[in-house]
Amino acid sequence: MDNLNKKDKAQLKELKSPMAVVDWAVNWFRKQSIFMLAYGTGCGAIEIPPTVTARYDAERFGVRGAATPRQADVIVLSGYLAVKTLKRVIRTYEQMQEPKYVIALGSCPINGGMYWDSYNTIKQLDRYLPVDVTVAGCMPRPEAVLEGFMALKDKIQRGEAEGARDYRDNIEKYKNNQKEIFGDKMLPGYTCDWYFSDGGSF
Amino acid sequence: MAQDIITIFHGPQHPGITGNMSVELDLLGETIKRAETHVGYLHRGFEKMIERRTVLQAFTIVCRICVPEPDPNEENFARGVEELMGLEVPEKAKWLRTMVLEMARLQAQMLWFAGQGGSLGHYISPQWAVADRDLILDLFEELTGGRVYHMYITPGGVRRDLPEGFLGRLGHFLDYLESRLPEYDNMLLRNPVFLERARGVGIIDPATAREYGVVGPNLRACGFMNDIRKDEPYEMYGEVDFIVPTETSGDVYGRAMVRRAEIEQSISILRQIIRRMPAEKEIMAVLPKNHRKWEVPKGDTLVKTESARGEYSYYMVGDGTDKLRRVQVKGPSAVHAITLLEEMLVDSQLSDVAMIMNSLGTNPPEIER
Amino acid sequence: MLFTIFNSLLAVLLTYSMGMLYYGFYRIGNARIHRRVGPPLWQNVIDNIKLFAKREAPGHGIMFHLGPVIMTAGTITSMLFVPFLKDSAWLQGFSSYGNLILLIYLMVVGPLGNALAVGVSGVPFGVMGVTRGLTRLIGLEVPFFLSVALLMSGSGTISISEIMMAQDSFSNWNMMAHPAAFIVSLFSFVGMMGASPFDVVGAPVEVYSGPQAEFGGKYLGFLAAQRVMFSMVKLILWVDLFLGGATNVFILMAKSFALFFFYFIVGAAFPRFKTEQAVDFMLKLPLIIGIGAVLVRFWSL
Amino acid sequence: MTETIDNLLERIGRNFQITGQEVKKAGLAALHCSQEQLHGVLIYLKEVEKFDTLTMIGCADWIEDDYFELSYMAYSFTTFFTVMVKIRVSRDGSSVPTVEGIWRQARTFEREIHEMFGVDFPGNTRLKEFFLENWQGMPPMKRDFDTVQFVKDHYKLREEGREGACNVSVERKKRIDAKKLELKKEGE
Amino acid sequence: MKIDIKGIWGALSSLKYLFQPPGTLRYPDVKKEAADGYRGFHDNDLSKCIGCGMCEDICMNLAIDMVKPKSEAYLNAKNGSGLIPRLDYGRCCWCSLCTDVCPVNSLKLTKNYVYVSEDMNRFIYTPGEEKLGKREKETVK
Repeated sequence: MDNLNKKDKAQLKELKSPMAVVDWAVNWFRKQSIFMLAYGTGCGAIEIPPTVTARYDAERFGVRGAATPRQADVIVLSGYLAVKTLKRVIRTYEQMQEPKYVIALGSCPINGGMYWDSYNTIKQLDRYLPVDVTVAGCMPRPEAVLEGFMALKDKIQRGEAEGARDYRDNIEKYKNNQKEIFGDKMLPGYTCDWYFSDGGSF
Repeated sequence: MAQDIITIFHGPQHPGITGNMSVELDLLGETIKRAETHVGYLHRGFEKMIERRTVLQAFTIVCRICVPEPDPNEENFARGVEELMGLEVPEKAKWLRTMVLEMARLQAQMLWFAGQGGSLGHYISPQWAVADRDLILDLFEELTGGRVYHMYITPGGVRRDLPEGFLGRLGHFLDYLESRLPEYDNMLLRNPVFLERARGVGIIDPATAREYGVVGPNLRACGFMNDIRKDEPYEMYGEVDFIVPTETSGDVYGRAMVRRAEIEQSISILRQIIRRMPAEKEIMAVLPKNHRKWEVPKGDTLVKTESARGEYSYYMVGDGTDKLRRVQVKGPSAVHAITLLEEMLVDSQLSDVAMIMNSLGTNPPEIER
Repeated sequence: MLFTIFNSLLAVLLTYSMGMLYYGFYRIGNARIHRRVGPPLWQNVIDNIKLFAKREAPGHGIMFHLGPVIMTAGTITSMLFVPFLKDSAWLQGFSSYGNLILLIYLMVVGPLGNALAVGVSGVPFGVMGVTRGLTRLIGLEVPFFLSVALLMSGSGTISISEIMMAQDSFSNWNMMAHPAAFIVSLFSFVGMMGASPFDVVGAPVEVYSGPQAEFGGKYLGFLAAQRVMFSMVKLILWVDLFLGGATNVFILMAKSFALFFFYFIVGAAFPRFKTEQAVDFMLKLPLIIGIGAVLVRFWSL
Repeated sequence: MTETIDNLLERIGRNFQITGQEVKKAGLAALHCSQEQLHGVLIYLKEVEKFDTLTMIGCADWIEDDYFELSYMAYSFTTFFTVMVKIRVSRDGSSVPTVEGIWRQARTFEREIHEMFGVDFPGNTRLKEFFLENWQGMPPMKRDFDTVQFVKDHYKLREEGREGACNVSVERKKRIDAKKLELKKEGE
Repeated sequence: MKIDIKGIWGALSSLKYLFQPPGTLRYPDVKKEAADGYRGFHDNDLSKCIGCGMCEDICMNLAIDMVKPKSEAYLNAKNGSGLIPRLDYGRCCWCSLCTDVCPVNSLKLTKNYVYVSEDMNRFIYTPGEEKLGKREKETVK
């Protein structure tokens, strides 16, 4: 249970300005506490329970489940996404609070996987949502999923896990891509923008 | 006072839903007045994909139809192709298939146990059951090379022979699991709070069960002794001794007890298989090397396999080419998760939705493929 | 005056760190029962700080923002009317100005404020969770009032400090002197702490996470901090009322941890009741014991 | 006398006009009838022969002969027989009255076939969108629905990094030709 | 009203694990070896590969492309077409049909299974010629 491991200490020594230390510390807290949204989108949902339960116990790394998108930090998209699911996933993702991360599991979100010729699944997830970490496998074993979480932690510590910012900045691009499959049955703009009258955060 | 009915969506993103589906509920207070199931979040069009693939290629994708328990699908597909092509399977392969099917049933029941406890907010049961299930997955990994998707039962036989000392390790695991079962009982199944909540909730009455064609443990909890393994024995189920446990209450508790008894039966079947596993080496029928030369003659058949949640039926049509004309799948959830669930949920409580769905063993991928 | 303010701040700090420590133990203990390693002890603190470090939090107008604030304020106010130690000037807050009856009212203020905020957010799950919470409160409060009434009539005072003072030796602890009141109050205690089988309010598999469903980011951070502090307030109140109080912080921690451990084992071993089952349960066994004890009390008067 | 599937088929044949029948395997028989006869046969099976449940409704697309073959599979829990009652309907704009009144779960099966093949089932109370959302165009399970073309039109497959794939036989021929040329040169 | 003492005691008996060591595999510190015959990532023994394209033919996911290697040195003398398989891990389902069908047993599945990348374009890999994920920000085990 060495939370501040050697790597962290070495990084801390290199920091010069106080602001950098604050940033570093904020990222450290973010990486040590990851609330995972329980949304089983595909086959990979079957390897999530072993990852979070007694055998592999992801809670050792501060990964725990969250019930609602409002409380969650990371959404794990476990496998293929049917068009109908993608719509809900986008909605869910937009309801999450920044900073928020996406982990994609398995072949299917990368290039369609074995469902590459299916008329109802999407082929490239990163066209529709900003993906932070992708884990290979069909399905990835719990060890690989844990490695995925560790890669995400590294990314957060480096301060590069800014998928949400990317999504906001390139909202046009993402929405156009989404429009390609949803047609005129698109979701309204960024969920927060229309859902809250007082403009979301302050 | 006007009655305020609010409509909520129980799923698809909801911790209390089994898999990726959603139930739209009209609530008056906490009482459900109308329920409607929405499925299709996992639709991939398997039937279309199988049309485009040769038999050997298609066998690797059928296991994906049901994620928690893939092997009955492989078994059904393989047996259907064998029936259509008139193949004879070596005896050892049949024993191995029976063994794999029982192991898969065991792990699926463990997964059900996890869900049943989790749906009641009892977090010990998922933790224990999933961890113990992992030990079965380790055995699967040794035997088939995969943890969840085994792709082991192929048309004509099985893909690999037993590894060295496998049966001994399986026996050890069974001993371990059997020693754990009383603890599972104490933890959940005899827990007074569980009894209080599970008795008299989610009742299926026998007439409805028959008419809807409810299958598996859900049917057996209504007092019917129907099990495809006994009624139309396949593979080696005619050779092994087991009983079909039944209950008469038809509620969540009855289904839990049936499933609990089935875990014991699976253990006993597996022990018999360990004793009687033949030593021969032949595990595959002779088939052409080129997968495009496996021609399926024109004709159709219906094959059935009993999975942990009930019977899987495959309607398979061959048309004289190397590809199947049509494979239509009916999973056990298809009968209860839509029409029956909608009727069952009316006048029950919001608190019970997760518990009822778990106890029915609702599993959306097998509804929508 | 300065001393009082300092004392109050100290109380907040103490309950926060005690709560985080206890709940850290709670998570590790649960993990051990689950046969796993579990998170580090300070994981709750990390979670809490992370929630405050979130860039975004959803809002639904002014009432929604006030919800967590009222809740936290309610907690802190109740805290200030609970004396932590006896025979000491430290950690007394304003307890000399208040009494048990005031405290019982104050303890309900926070949840009510939160209910308003949840109502504004318009999330059906949240509203449902609040409804469940208020229904459950009916079940919990009745046995609690009974035991408190027994206690007050037994000690002849409504001041917490005086009740605490009266318990000078082990045999004089209210837990020994009024065992029926203690047992009845334990039922409400487990319910008030939100442990299974009475945790139906925020059941994730039923109503997402109930009242908290719409709160994210810093609001959730407030609520999480509030929750652990409020739990500590309840623990300390029970220590004061039944376990003879504490003369220093270490005794306080030892006694409250014993109570906390009881809550922990009950919560770990049982699934949850439905709302009406919980109320039914509360209105059966605890109520019968409570009424019996009250009758015995009046008989002996 | 023990009940056999042949006796059963014979009894049905006596009461209805059956255009063809066969026993597929032990406990599984198929019989063909016209669309008008369908309900009669199914009601007879349920009420008289006690076929309690409908296992599924199969549908196969025989595009060469331009018909769908619908197979209603009735199952009896007493004899463990399955009887497939098969009818043929035309591939476009066909409609078959629902059997929801006989077995209630047929509602779901018909709903699926309606969506996947476009067969209409008048009388079915729940004939609405099922798996697909906002689907326009040809029902996907028809044989002439080209799913690869659909994928190319609607989704983008990842091409990056997958350039330069070669055809094995072409390359092998090239190499053999090159070898031959080399040998020839050497020979010269 | 009946109090189920036995049931309550039974439920509490599961708490005995509070004082027993946990059964967790502490993954990054303690690694559990995958079983023999585990279907992990591919490896291609280029000294055996004959470039027949059987693997490409049997793969229904079109995960395998036959490509020219970066240098002729990777080819052995028996390679008829001068091509070697390249895999797309955005398609592969590890069904092992390609290795079953390989006539010279050059294409094999190894026991390695951890590959994590931050870029979805980096899942294409030519076994034998390169190692999976030598680049930064990737985890391979």
